[in-house]
Amino acid sequence: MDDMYRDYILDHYKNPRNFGELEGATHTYHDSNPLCGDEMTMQLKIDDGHVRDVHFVGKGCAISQASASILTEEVKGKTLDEVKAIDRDHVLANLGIPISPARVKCALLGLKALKGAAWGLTAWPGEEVKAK
Amino acid sequence: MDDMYRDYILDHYKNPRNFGELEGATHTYHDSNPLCGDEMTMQLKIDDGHVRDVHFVGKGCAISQASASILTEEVKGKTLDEVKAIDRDHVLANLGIPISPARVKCALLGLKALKGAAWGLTAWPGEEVKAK
Amino acid sequence: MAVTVKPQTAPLDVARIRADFPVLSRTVRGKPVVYLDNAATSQKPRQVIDAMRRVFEEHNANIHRGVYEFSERTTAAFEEARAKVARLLNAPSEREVIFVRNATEGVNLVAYSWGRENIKPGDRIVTTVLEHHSDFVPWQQLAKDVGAQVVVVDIDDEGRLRRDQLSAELRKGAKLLAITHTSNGLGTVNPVKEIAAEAHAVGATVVVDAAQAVPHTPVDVQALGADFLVFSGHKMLAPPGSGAVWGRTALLEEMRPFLYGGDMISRVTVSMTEWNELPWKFEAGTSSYVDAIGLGAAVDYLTDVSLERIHEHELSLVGYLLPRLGEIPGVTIYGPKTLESRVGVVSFNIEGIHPHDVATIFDREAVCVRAGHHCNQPLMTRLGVPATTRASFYLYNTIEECDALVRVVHAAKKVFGV
Amino acid sequence: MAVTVKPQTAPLDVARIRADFPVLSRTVRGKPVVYLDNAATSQKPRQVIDAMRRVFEEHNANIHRGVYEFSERTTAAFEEARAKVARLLNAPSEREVIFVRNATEGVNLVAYSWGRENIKPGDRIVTTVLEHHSDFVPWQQLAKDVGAQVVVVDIDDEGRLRRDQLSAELRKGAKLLAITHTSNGLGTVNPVKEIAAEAHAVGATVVVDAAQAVPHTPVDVQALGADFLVFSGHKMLAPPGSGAVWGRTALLEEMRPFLYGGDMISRVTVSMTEWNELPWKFEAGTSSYVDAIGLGAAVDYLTDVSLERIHEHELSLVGYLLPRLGEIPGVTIYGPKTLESRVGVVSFNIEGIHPHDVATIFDREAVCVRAGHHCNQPLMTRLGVPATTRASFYLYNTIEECDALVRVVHAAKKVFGV
Ligand SMILES: Cc1ncc(COP(=O)(O)O)c(C=O)c1O
Ligand SMILES: Cc1ncc(COP(=O)(O)O)c(C=O)c1O
Repeated sequence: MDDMYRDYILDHYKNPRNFGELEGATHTYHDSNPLCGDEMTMQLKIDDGHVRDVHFVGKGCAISQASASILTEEVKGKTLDEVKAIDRDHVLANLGIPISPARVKCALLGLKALKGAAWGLTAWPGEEVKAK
Repeated sequence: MDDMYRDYILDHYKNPRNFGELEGATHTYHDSNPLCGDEMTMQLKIDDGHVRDVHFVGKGCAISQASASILTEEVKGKTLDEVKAIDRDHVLANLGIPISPARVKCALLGLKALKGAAWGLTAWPGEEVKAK
Repeated sequence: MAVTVKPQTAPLDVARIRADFPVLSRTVRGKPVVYLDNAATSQKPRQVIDAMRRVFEEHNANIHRGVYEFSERTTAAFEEARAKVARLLNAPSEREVIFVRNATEGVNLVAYSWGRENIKPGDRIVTTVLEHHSDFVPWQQLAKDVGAQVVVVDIDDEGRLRRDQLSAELRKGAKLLAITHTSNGLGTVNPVKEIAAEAHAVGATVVVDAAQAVPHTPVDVQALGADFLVFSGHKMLAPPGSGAVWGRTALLEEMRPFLYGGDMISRVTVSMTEWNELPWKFEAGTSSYVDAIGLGAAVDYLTDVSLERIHEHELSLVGYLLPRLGEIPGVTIYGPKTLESRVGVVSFNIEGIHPHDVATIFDREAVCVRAGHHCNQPLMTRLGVPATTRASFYLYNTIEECDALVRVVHAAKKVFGV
Repeated sequence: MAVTVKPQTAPLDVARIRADFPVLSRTVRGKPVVYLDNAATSQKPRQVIDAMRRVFEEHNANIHRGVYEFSERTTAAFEEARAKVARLLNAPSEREVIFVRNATEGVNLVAYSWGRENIKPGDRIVTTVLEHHSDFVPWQQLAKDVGAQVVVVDIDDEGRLRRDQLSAELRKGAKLLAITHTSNGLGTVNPVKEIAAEAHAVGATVVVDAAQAVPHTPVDVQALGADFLVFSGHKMLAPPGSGAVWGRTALLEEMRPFLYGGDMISRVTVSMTEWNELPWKFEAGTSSYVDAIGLGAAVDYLTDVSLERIHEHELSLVGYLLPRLGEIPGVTIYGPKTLESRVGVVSFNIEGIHPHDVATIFDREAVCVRAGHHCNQPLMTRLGVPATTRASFYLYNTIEECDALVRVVHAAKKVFGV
């Protein structure tokens, strides 16, 4: 049972790092997974091409929140290009727990919001016009 | 093989009785089975509630044509009420051969046209407005 | 919270029933599977699996136009399945039973075929916050297209329809009432018979989503007084791909077909087409005839066991589970707290654990439940939660499985330290 | 009439293939069945039957939203089937493959979803007299509703499309070209690639009915240059209930959904709905996921055998049959008399015997052929016959079965004395 909800995962879930509004953020992106109600906002303070600070605000399952929290720890100080290069496999490996297919979206929500912020998007290409 | 295409069936098919336009017909009804292209017109000369004469014009499979031919022989001289009372089972029994489900419509096309004529219909109830 | 069930019928021989369902004897990661996601889809007995296999192995052929034995046998089996569905629903005629892929296609058929000709600008479509998306989005989109209005009736805090509000809305006038017979999110059973009578009194046409009703209780379309009723086979032991719309002959006759193509025509020329008779007018192209034959076998199975007894069995499980689940600190149960007008659906949340995490932890113990919005987003919004965890029962579930569920709730709480 | 086939590939091991199809070893009235109605539907190998049974017996659960192992396994199998179809068609992306019940639903999806937004009053829809009703009636009805015009291109006396006429009609302008890849009535294969290029040159969108193509020959949607392509699984060893629409991403993205309900949404509120991504935006409600998984297994089977070889095998049967059938006095064969651009469909009539009587006599000998209009009424009108008898081949048919067919033609003539 504990292979998935390891202590550090639960710790990140309950005590998320870099959580809350980021004052002076230069890049902000909000995303959500309507299927489970997960919400995620990533905020970056970029200066000279480097991530000087990063915060997130979110609510949702342990996997999405812990994954985002771990991600914020990792990207601080990285260059914008390094952030843009982070991929899905890296995030899943970093989580360090087996993620079943149905939960992959949860695990990657933080990354999706981070990328949206890093690329300066306002919406994911192709998703702007979805609502009818 | 010959249980279905008995000699008398083929005889009725090739030499249909009471075939052709009926002069002085009082009741005429045309029907068809678009699925196989069978066509059938039944014409009655009714006088004093009795079938004085009956003819049919049709084209199609042996079963539909033989069945119609046999039917015309049977109804001549009958009262209109007797004609109206002829039912499906009677016609199938009269044919004297096993009719598989897919061919029942063929076997009954003559009866359908006969009934249409006997009831003085111009179209089967419910079928008038089918075309769109 | 004290709930009891007074069985009116002999209890089910669940062990014997379970033996008919091959999947129920499987294990997941070494643990026997506990399948509690029946509102999403049901498992299939070998009687259904075999009925389908027999078609493929013994007499498969396309239906309706084949002048040879295989085709005639398959056609007979397909049309016999229709007759079984008609009998199950007490439909006045088999011609009123149209096979569709699922309840969703059924609602869309009615919305496109009846709706687009009958709903006019300004018309009011009354529906409820309990609706599954499949009985909501088609009406929302129809209303948007023709300029009609959708009115959504609320529930009370136990998840029961606000009858006062519904009556008031109907009195204001309605062209259509689209209502779920049984809520897949909360297990509430709506008093459709009374509601349909009220709706008819104001001239509304009544569409009943019976996707959660037909599998679990006897449904009699004549007694209900509905105009259209839809359901899915896959929730009632039949394969996905089977399902039906029942509709009144008078309405179906008037309606334009929905899908056009082979089999639904009687005559085609380059300039016009005549439609086939009911029900084939609505069944374009090659039907899912093997799935439909599977549905026929499922109807036989359910009828043999008896839907009354299945309903009572499910209520006895809910009656057992509700107090045991409800007494666990931090557990919130949504929907009716009594067994009255209810089916075997139990939606709940554990404080401090997201439903997806709950379901994952349950999965580790081979307990299959659904976590999410259950295609009930308006209902979730109404409940003020993003999602719930839902356990839903069927004829093969047991008291031991309820115990397993309670056990994993405790285990989840332990993992999360809540 | 001399027709020969020069095989490019090794011949099929038909005996081994037949052993995979349980139904082919059955008898009808004591006689081994000769199944020659493959254009109507195909038989199923045990690989397909077993793939479906395995879902039911090992891990059945509803797909896409289940957070537990059964659901994840079933979802994976379903989406893997989609990937297999995408690879079979050489589709640029799996997202372009939408599962539907059959080709008919596929055409209707395009007609409702793309057609109703894009075909305007006065627009010209060009199609052909070879079309199956399923690729004709939806366009006829759409044209009627929006005030567009349907232009029907003729064939020559061998059943080949009048290319000159088609080109001329396209040059007059067309918004849509709806064309069958392969005629189910005559076996003609249309040069879709060249025609699609011509259609695109005048700005028309091209819908290809590949119901008789995908089962019998390699089809590459990119090479063809189609915009939409539809087919049915049941004609290619898969169960009825499976089938797909392939469409270009750019078109599918722009299109409004067709059916509304569960699974095709991303967010629903009482006042609006956001659609799910491709392809799920077009798959409302519970998919026929077991049928789709069966289709995946069928694709594997066909790919293993090789569609090139299947095509050559069928041509070799036609090449054997055509002269032998054609030399029988009173037999008229419709459609191409050579093997060029042709599949294994042979339509014919026997003078003096109605096709239904032919089929009945064949049935007595356990030879299954189709008699009727084959959902091709405009074509029958063009041929000047009410119906034809049609034998259609597949990978498991044999030379001996061609001989059996010829034998029963003689027998039928004897019965009728013609
Ligand atoms: C060329 C063609 N198009 C469309 C169809 C319709 O297929 P289905 O009935 O599976 O929708 C058929 C099948 O008969 C066909 O041969
Ligand atoms: C009440 C209700 N209506 C409609 C549906 C849709 O059923 P299907 O997905 O089989 O079309 C469901 C199934 O989830 C349901 O529970």
